[in-house]
Amino acid sequence: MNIIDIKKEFPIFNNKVQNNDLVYLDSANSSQKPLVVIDRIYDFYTKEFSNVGRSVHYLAVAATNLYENTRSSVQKYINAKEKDEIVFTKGATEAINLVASSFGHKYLKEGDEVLITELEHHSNYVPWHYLRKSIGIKIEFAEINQEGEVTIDEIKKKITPKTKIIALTHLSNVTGAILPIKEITQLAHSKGIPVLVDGCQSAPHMKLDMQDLDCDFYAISCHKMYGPTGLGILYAKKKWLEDLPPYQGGGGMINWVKKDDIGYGDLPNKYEAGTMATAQVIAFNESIKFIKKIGIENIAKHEEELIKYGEEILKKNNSVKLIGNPKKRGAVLSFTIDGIHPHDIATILDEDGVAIRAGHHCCQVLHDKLDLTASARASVGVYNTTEDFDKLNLSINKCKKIFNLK
Amino acid sequence: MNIIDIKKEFPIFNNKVQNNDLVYLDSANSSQKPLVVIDRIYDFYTKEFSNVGRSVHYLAVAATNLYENTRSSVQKYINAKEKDEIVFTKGATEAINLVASSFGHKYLKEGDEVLITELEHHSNYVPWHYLRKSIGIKIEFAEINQEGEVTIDEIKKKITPKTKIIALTHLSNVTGAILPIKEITQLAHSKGIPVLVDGCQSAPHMKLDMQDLDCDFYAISCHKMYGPTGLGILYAKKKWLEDLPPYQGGGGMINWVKKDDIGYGDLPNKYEAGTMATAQVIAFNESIKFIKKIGIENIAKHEEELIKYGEEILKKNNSVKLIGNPKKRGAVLSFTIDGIHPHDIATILDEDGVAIRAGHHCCQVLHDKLDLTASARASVGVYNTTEDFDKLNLSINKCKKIFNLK
Amino acid sequence: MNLKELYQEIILDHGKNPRNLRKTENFNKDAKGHNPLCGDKVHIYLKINENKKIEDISFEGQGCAISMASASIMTDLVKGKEEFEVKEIVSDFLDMIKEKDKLNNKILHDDDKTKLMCLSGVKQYPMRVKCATLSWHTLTSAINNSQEEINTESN
Amino acid sequence: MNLKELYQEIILDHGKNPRNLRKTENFNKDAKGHNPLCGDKVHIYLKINENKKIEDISFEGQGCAISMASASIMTDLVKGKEEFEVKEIVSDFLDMIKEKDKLNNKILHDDDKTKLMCLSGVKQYPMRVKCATLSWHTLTSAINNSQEEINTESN
Ligand SMILES: Cc1ncc(COP(=O)(O)O)c(C=O)c1O
Ligand SMILES: Cc1ncc(COP(=O)(O)O)c(C=O)c1O
Repeated sequence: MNIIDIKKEFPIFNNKVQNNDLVYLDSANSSQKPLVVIDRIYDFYTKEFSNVGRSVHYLAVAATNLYENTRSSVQKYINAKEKDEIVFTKGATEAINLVASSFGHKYLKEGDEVLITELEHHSNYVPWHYLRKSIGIKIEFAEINQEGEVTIDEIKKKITPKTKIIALTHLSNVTGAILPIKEITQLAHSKGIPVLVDGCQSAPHMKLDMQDLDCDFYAISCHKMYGPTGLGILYAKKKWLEDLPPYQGGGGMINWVKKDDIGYGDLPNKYEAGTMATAQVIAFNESIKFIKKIGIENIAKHEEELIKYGEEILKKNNSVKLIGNPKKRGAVLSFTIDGIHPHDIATILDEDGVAIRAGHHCCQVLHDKLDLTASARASVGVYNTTEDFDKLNLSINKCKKIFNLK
Repeated sequence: MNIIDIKKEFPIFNNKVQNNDLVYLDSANSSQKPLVVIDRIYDFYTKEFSNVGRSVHYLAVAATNLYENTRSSVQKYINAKEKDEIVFTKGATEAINLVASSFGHKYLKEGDEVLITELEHHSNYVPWHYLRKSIGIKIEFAEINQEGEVTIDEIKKKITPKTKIIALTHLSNVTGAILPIKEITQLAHSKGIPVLVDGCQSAPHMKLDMQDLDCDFYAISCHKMYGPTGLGILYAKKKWLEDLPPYQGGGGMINWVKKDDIGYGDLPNKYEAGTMATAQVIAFNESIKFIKKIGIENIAKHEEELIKYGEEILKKNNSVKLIGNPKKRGAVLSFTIDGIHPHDIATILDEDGVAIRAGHHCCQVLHDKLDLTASARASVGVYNTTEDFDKLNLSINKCKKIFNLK
Repeated sequence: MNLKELYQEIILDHGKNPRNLRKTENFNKDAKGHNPLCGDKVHIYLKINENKKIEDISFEGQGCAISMASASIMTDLVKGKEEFEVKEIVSDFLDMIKEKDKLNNKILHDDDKTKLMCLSGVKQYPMRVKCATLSWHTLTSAINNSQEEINTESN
Repeated sequence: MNLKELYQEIILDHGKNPRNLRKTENFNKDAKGHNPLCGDKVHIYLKINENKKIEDISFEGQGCAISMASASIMTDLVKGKEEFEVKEIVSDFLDMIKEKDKLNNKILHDDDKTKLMCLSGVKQYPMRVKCATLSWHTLTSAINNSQEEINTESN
């Protein structure tokens, strides 16, 4: 795999940012977009635009077919059993809210427990908190170990007869830990507990196989996966989509409507109320094609090497403290520097065109646990190179100089 | 205003559709997009892309400013009092679901009444139906008159001491009736009842002034307003946004997060959970600029003339029956032809490149009332011309010929 | 695309004057079908005797020319057939509409097949396929007496 | 942009060794501030005497160099001032950070103004303005004893 050629497919790197080459290490926040995806949006709007599903004229039929083609592509890409198991949402956040709301209101009652982990992004905590407020459920937190991982043993320990659903991340957006989802799902299912996986950080970097993982729900954020903003995916087993009540109500999701009652539509329409993000869905097909063309295994291998390189270089930098030390680290490297606040680091790095993120990365519970108010995070995509980490390290040394650190 | 020049700004009309010039009469479903909007998306992704609000690096700061600029533009365009009263959603459907859920769960209890109208789109009925199911509220329907309008007197008649909110459309997407929102709001407020307006069909065609209308909530669909798909707007008075609970939970909408409790963020973040439709929001600023450049008054005047022309030509066609006869008809003309089902009409028209919509247009209650299973609908945007209606009429005559009608 | 193929004389005729548009007295099986997108509705009534033969079939409903003609032609063709034969005809028809060039069943006469093939024009109009197949799916449901309402949205 | 302007020696010094980083004994007014985006926190304690003079001011908190330095310099400058004077200094500072070129108040000495102007480098870093203003907003809240927690997200 030739990274330089791949990088050329991302037009953002053709332009200088404040006179610097862009060193983009913020892909866990959102990835850059390859030209094929951007072009697809352009072409769709300039030549083919119509709303989907509702009209029978030529453009509408064509758009509807394109829209459904993406659904099929996603199904195949994540190896879901059926096309109807793919629901388009506005983001992973909405996907998790959908499950929490629909599953929660149907199956949870006061005193029931939802098991999440200390690694969770706010998107996989706040929606359950709503149920804590409205229904009186309890939220249990599986704890991290020294390495910043959540082990199967910890999950085992936290499951009680009251655990009604387990909701957890596949890959931590802070420590980079990859959770043993398949084992957790097996364990959970042996006790009749469904599992929701927050796949935001794993989907862009790992091979996905829903039938192998066997989880009940899987949330994906398309903008982190070389796709357009404003789009997410909820994978859910068909039995759940059939069983659960719909989430938002509106056009397209009904079967019949009378003044005194309403019947809901079939899958997956039941969960896609209102005009959907048509152009984004259609363009996302190009994101999948792009990933498939390179090969997700190749992407994973490249990123693994990169992260290993970054880890080594930062470990050698005496002021830098890495957060977490998982056996296998996903595409993120979080760190702190004693004596320099992450926000100051980010601002100084930015001066050299090095874009990282500083803050709590929507993981305040984890930062509390680690006794940090904030951390700095470098995260990678297919377009990054070892040179990017060299530049990161150079800029970190500049920070140290400004702050008179050795 | 020179329509031919304006039409040139919409690239879709540069290409033939199945060897025909496109006669696009489906704008009430979704409008076509001017090049400035499409280009803005392209430029943003190719040169400026970053997620908003979360990182401090250059691209993130720039994107956040652009994102907030659109919020300011929308505020000014609809004359909202404050910028924080503008919430971005994935569509008008989500905007209405948000209000129904947040207002409903805080203020509605069994036996309370929500007053809607027979004109409502499913998006402004299904969300209230959910509350009927979960809380046991009642939904009352203000009825249409002979002309397909809902009058202030009818609203007055249907308000009871149990009416807790009135939710109604500004402009019917079937009969084209424009409802007297300002008078209805005055009446409702005199009885302490808040008003939600479904502005999907009015926003692209009428001057909007929130402070003048004085409604409590107003839902807008950006893709019907020369903007990208996957974006909507909820305008809400600040007092409501401060008072109501948040809707979806996730990143960006919190203030602080602990294991046992969570504090929500300030306006408008509280209602914008997760990564938003960044590119779409930024591009929508161009839609507003586009509309402002032409002048909404000019657009309204042009469309009024068009609809009058269409109305006359179709009235002369002896087989065509127009639906509704409102004093002032908005940008839609719905009709039926005795002896030809609307779907057959749409298919035959499509052969000539005439794109209309056939079906119940997400208004089954209205169609039941009119004793129709479906209707055909021609709707216009700024790019339409009287010639489009001439072509429509010609194609209708072709339908009649195929079906052996006179 | 070819409008003439879609709206052949026979389709227009059956669409305008549908055969068997009534309700069978003493029907013993029935099912309802519905296309939520366009509002088309059909209700199929069957009278099947002890030998599993379709003694009578009729339908009520509203819809476009294609859906009315399809129901009309279908009811005409299956009347008097045995249940297993009807099932074969249905699946053959659905295969044809989906992908095959012609009908392969050995049950229908050639002139009946020709009649049925008149509906094949719909293949070029993907959004209209549902109109042509609604009554057929509903017939299957009636025979199986599955009680579930057929909803072509998902088909 | 100019990092040297942002991270001047005086900022780095105050950031590293903040003055008045403690809790005033017998404080009679206080307020908390918080920046949800980056996690910065500040708690301001005031002891105001019967003549509305600030007898003591101190703060506790965590944050970046800018926010710590800003709180440190601020507390140094307002100590001993009267309430109405403090209010004028605060609004003058906030105006300067937002748009004005210089400080216009007549209360501070020129060398104090120079110190304060060291924070003006932040103007070129829009996302960092909140860091510089958090403690100032919180001071206002403490004086007004408004009890509401200051949250710079919206400022
Ligand atoms: C009157 C009306 N209300 C609501 C909607 C729903 O808007 P959206 O589908 O963009 O959410 C529409 C359009 O479909 C509409 O015409
Ligand atoms: C682990 C994780 N979960 C959930 C989310 C939320 O995804 P989105 O903001 O796209 O809805 C993110 C990204 O912000 C994430 O990193």
